Amino acid sequence: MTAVEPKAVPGEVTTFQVASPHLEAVVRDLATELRLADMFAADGDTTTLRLVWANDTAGQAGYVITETPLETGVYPQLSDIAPAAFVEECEIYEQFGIRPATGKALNRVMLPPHAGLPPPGLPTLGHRPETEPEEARAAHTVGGQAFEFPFGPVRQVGVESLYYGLVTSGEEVVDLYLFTWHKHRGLEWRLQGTTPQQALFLAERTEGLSAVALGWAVAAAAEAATGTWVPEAAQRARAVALELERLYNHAAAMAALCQSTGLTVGQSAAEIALERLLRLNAQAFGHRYLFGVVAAGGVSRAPDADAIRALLPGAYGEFKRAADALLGTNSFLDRLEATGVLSAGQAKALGLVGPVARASGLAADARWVPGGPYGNETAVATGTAGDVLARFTVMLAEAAESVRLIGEFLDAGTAAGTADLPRTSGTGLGWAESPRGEALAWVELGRDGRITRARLRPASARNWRGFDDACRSQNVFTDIPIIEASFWLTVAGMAR
Amino acid sequence: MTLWFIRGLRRGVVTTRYPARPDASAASLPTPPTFRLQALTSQTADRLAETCPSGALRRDGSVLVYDVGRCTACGRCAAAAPHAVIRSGEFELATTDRSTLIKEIPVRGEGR
Amino acid sequence: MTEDELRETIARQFGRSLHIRTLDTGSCAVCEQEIRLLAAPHYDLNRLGFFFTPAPRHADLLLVTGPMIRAFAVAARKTYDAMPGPKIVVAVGACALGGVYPDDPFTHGAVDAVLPVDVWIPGCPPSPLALLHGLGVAVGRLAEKVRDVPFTEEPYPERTRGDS
Amino acid sequence: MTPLDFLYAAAACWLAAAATGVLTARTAAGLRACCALSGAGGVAAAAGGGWALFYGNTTVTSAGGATVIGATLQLQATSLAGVFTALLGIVAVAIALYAPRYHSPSGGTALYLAAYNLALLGCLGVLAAGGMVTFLIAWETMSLACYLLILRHPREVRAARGAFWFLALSEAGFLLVVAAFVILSSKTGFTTLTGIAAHASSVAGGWRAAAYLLALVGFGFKAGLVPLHVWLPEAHPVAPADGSAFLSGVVVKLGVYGIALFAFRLAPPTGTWPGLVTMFGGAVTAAIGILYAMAERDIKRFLAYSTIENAGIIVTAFGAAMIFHASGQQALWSFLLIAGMYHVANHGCYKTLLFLEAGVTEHATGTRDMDRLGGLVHRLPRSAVIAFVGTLGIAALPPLNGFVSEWLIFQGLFQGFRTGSHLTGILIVLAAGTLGLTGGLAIYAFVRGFGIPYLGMPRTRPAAEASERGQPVLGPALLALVCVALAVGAPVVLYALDKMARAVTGVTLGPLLLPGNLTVIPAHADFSAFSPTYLAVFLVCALAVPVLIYLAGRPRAGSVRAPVWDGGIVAFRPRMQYSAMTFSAPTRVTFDALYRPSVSVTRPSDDDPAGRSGPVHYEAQVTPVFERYLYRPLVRCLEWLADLVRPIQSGDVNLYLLYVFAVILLAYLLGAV
Repeated sequence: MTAVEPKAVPGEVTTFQVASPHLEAVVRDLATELRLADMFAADGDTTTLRLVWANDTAGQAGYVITETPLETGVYPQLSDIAPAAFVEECEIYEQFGIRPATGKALNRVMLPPHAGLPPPGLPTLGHRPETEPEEARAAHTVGGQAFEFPFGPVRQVGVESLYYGLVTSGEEVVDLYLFTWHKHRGLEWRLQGTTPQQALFLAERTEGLSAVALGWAVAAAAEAATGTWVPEAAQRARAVALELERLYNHAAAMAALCQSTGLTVGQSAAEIALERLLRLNAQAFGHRYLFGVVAAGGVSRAPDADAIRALLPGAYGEFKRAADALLGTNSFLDRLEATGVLSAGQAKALGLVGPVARASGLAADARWVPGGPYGNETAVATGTAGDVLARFTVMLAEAAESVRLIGEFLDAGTAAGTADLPRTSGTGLGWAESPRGEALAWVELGRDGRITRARLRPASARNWRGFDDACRSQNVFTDIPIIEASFWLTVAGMAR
Repeated sequence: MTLWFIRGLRRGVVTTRYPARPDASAASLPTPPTFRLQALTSQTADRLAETCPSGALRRDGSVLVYDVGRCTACGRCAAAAPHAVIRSGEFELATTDRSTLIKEIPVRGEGR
Repeated sequence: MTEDELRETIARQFGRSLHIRTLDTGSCAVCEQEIRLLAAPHYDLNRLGFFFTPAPRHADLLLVTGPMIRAFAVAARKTYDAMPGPKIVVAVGACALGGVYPDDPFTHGAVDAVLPVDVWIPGCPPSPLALLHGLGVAVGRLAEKVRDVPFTEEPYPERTRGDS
Repeated sequence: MTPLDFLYAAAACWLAAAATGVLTARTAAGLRACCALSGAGGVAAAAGGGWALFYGNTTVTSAGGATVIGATLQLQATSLAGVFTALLGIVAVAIALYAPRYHSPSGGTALYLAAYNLALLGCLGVLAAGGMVTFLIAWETMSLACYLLILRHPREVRAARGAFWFLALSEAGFLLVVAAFVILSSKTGFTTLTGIAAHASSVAGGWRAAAYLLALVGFGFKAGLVPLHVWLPEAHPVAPADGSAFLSGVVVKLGVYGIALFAFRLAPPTGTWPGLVTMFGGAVTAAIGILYAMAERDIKRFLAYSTIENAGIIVTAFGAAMIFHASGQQALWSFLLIAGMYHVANHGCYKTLLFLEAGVTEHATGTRDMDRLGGLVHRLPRSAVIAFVGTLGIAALPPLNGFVSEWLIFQGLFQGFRTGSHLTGILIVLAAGTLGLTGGLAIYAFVRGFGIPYLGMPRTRPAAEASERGQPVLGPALLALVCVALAVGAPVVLYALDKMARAVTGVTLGPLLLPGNLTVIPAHADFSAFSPTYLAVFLVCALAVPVLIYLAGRPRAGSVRAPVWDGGIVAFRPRMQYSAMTFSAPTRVTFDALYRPSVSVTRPSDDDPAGRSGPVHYEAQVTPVFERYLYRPLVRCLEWLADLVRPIQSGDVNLYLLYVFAVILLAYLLGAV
């Protein structure tokens, strides 16, 4: 029953109960104002469907969760109303065996097709059916005068395994689909039964390139579930780590962009900046990729403020020089401009986050949610063109803002320290703005303080769904690596 | 392109001399722990084995079986027992024999 | 063939130039980033005669990261089979060595379960320096050190070992 | 005995075969008997043609006449026609070997075989005609018989359409040919070809040029010159495979024969420009033919467009020969005639072969769509080998015969500088450039034409289950042998063609063509030389080198066989192969202006923004430019005219009687004047 109209309260997570008959209407209503940030199911007495909605408006940012018990085991086809729900519908089917009521075909997200269906002994979160009905999957057939260019899963050197089914007529991109199940590790299943502190170990390794953001999101979720207050100095330490993570990721994205456009000199310049930033991370926090910084209830290590103050200007100077030189290289910019265009409408419909969404003109940033260490004046860069160049310039602006923020946080003081998490049951939502965009985590703790259901939603899990659209906007498939570099996603984050 | 060329010349060489010479940046890398035998009591060993998230530490009678290969150098053991665990500083851990990565650390107060 | 002879053969065949193919069997993308940095100016592995090659057909060494997802085992085996012999398999990172994921329905837990590993490089992630050392060990150019590192502050007390 | 006697024998055989066909081809034995007679006729025609070719010291090797139903048929065996007659014979033999296994005995087959044998007879009549009336009667017989032959399955709309295109364009051409003959015969006062040829020099240049242009266009309809080519891609796919082979191998060549007849024998026009017109008509035909071939998925339509391309190449050579004649370069005149005729023989053989193999493919798999085939080399190995020989030939790759004749044509065109006029020289080389583009595209097109159906993985179940059992082999195999013979035996062929050219042009190349040592030179000793025979031998020997290297370098320890590297996917699927259309996509993009493709895509993402995957379908249709922008307005115009005269068809008998009366009156009045 919707006694109250679900509304987002700034800086807070508001939870509403929505009975399944009303779900469709509520989603229709909320989808006009809020962004569908996540959708997942959890098992209890009955399976409960939870939808996480985000209000992105500056100053009023907050989250709404709607909870719907699915007594009948079905739910309406929400992706018809909010297309952003589609990948999650597929995930819920593969985890719980629940399909939307219309019975439309679903994509394969986690389960491999060739290990037998279902793979023998593959653990699930709910009650997945023993056999899949044939109509549950859409056939990949290519008809007419096009063919599927098989690319992967073993691709170039030093990139993650991913299969592209690139349907092409010889030159143009007709269609594109991705298989990520090669890397599915069942992390949400693994997190069951762990303490929040143990969970952080795997959460960081879900998507190592946003270890801080995911760790923060999981820790914050557990903190919210237990009502723990994290010392402000520790929060600022987390924020320093998060901004350092953003800096090195954007440097790495810049290197990847140069590599994809064949600009080796630019790639080298970006990699010099990247390596200096990684060394700075190691000096400041003891780990090049900032693993182990976030702890449940605080941070395990305080940043070495002197090291950061001494090294950051040089490392960022390297970044800035490379970026400036790139912005003066026309052969490079020509490849970026009008490549991989995503309109604001597409980004909104698919619920994209991070630089990808911001480059299309959607100002959404989890740092804006009040209550964290970030103030209201955090600048969030946006673009309008929605092409690779816009994403690149958004990243450059974000890097500059990160440097400013780091200085601010260091001046305000940071310290190691953790608050103890009480062993109580509860649920909580946590978020952090990873370099790729908003990372979300939701945990449900049992009475012993251990996790009974954890939901991880890295930004990669969101943004890959915009990748197909960006590629389809293209006439030539040689631009796909450029688009992939500009999204700067990980397969690990999708196939978690 | 000329610009890039000049920039590159001005930037100079950054390449490490490793492995011919040691590299200074190795000092700040996370490295697997080293154990203080004096402080490694059986209780400590059990706590360490329980703390380790990657299963690198396992108590086997009088020894703490330490699999360096599984160790992620996460530092949780050092946080749990700072008196018994310190930083090793070893990062050149590659081996052609997996068994050389498995160390048996004697535990105090056991096997007497 | 004794181990020394094998080392000599490897040094003879691979000592000068070696082509590397990487294989991600489910890593968290950080080992990949470190491997990419091997070719970056700070580490520049080409100066040591190592080169990356996208085709396993041209590769002498397979750099494997990740815990070997079961669904990926077919691809891993295919990649290994596509390489001409003699070939070296290097397991990179704690996941590949069995540190992070156990042997369960999703993952094999370690690379050894599917591919014959010749060299193990621990670390989470192994830094580019550690990777360079590992590659040096793989071709027999650098000495293994870990065999003689006790990971104890003081040497093992002899009597303890003898007693048990 | 004379060559003509052989031709009589052939005619008798074919007449008998036509009768046998009608009467007995409902049974297997009757079908075989009919084909045997037809093949015997082919042997006789080949012998007669070959004889006329070899011993053609004079224009007319032997002449004769026969009175049929009151009209005198004037017949002669000339060496110019000998090339075509020999080709006709060989094609007839190959088809006779092929047909009994291809066709199943039935009433339709019986009628078809009768029409086919009548068409053979008509062709023979055209080639042996000594007079204009004989020629025209035979021509019309051939056209009508071919119409019936295309209409093998009259109930199919496409068959009726294809046959109608053929007939309509044939008749249009026929009118022009009649006009050309009437001009020549009224200006010379002769109706025999020999007579016209002997007195043509007395005809004014303008009339000769007019007659030639009428003939060029009229025969161009048959030869498939652009934009008169539209019947080929319509008629070829609907006819049975051997019928299409006959159309491409022989009937199209008769159009070429007609052009050659007027250009070289009857009344060679004066001046450079008729040659230039012919040459560029040919060059444009060749380029457009191959470009349209690139856009085809239907094997037979693809081959039909390729026929257009080859007819273009031959006509280009003839045009250039005429230019050289007009500029006094008699040696090159003769040389290019030889080169063109060589290409006639070559194309007649390998195109027939490829059509016959297309029929095998269609029978074995039930489709002609390349994108539904694939992997046939494993299912139809013998056919694949034979088709490969034909493909090498038509792609003009050494050491096969197509390379020899195209090399000769290029050598002739490259000597355009000898015309003495810079402009003409440049224009000839320009035509050579167009042919160069055509040649390159032809290789591309036939890599596709062979690779997509025969190599890779089967794309459909019928392709995967195809079987060679019961499929004809001998006919195509014979043609493959002839192709090899035409390549390796190039000096012999050129010796015979030199004799033919001497009879037509009066120029003897002799050592300027064949200096001995199995070498060929292009009419001038200082230009270039090559030996097709040695090249063939060398290439075959060169093949041994990699084999020897492989054998010598084989590791003693034994090698490991590993599957193709596929990026680690679970399994290659047929959908992951290049299809015929994706293979030619670069051409489609480059020549976008010509193709004007209309693309239609259906994919799940079109109406579902969520990213649900599913079946993808992509179609790019090439706009039929000539049909749409040339013929459709023409047809509309004709319909409009027909509407105008419709009122006179009232259905009133009295009115019709009045018409008859008026016509008789008019005839009397005209007679009185």
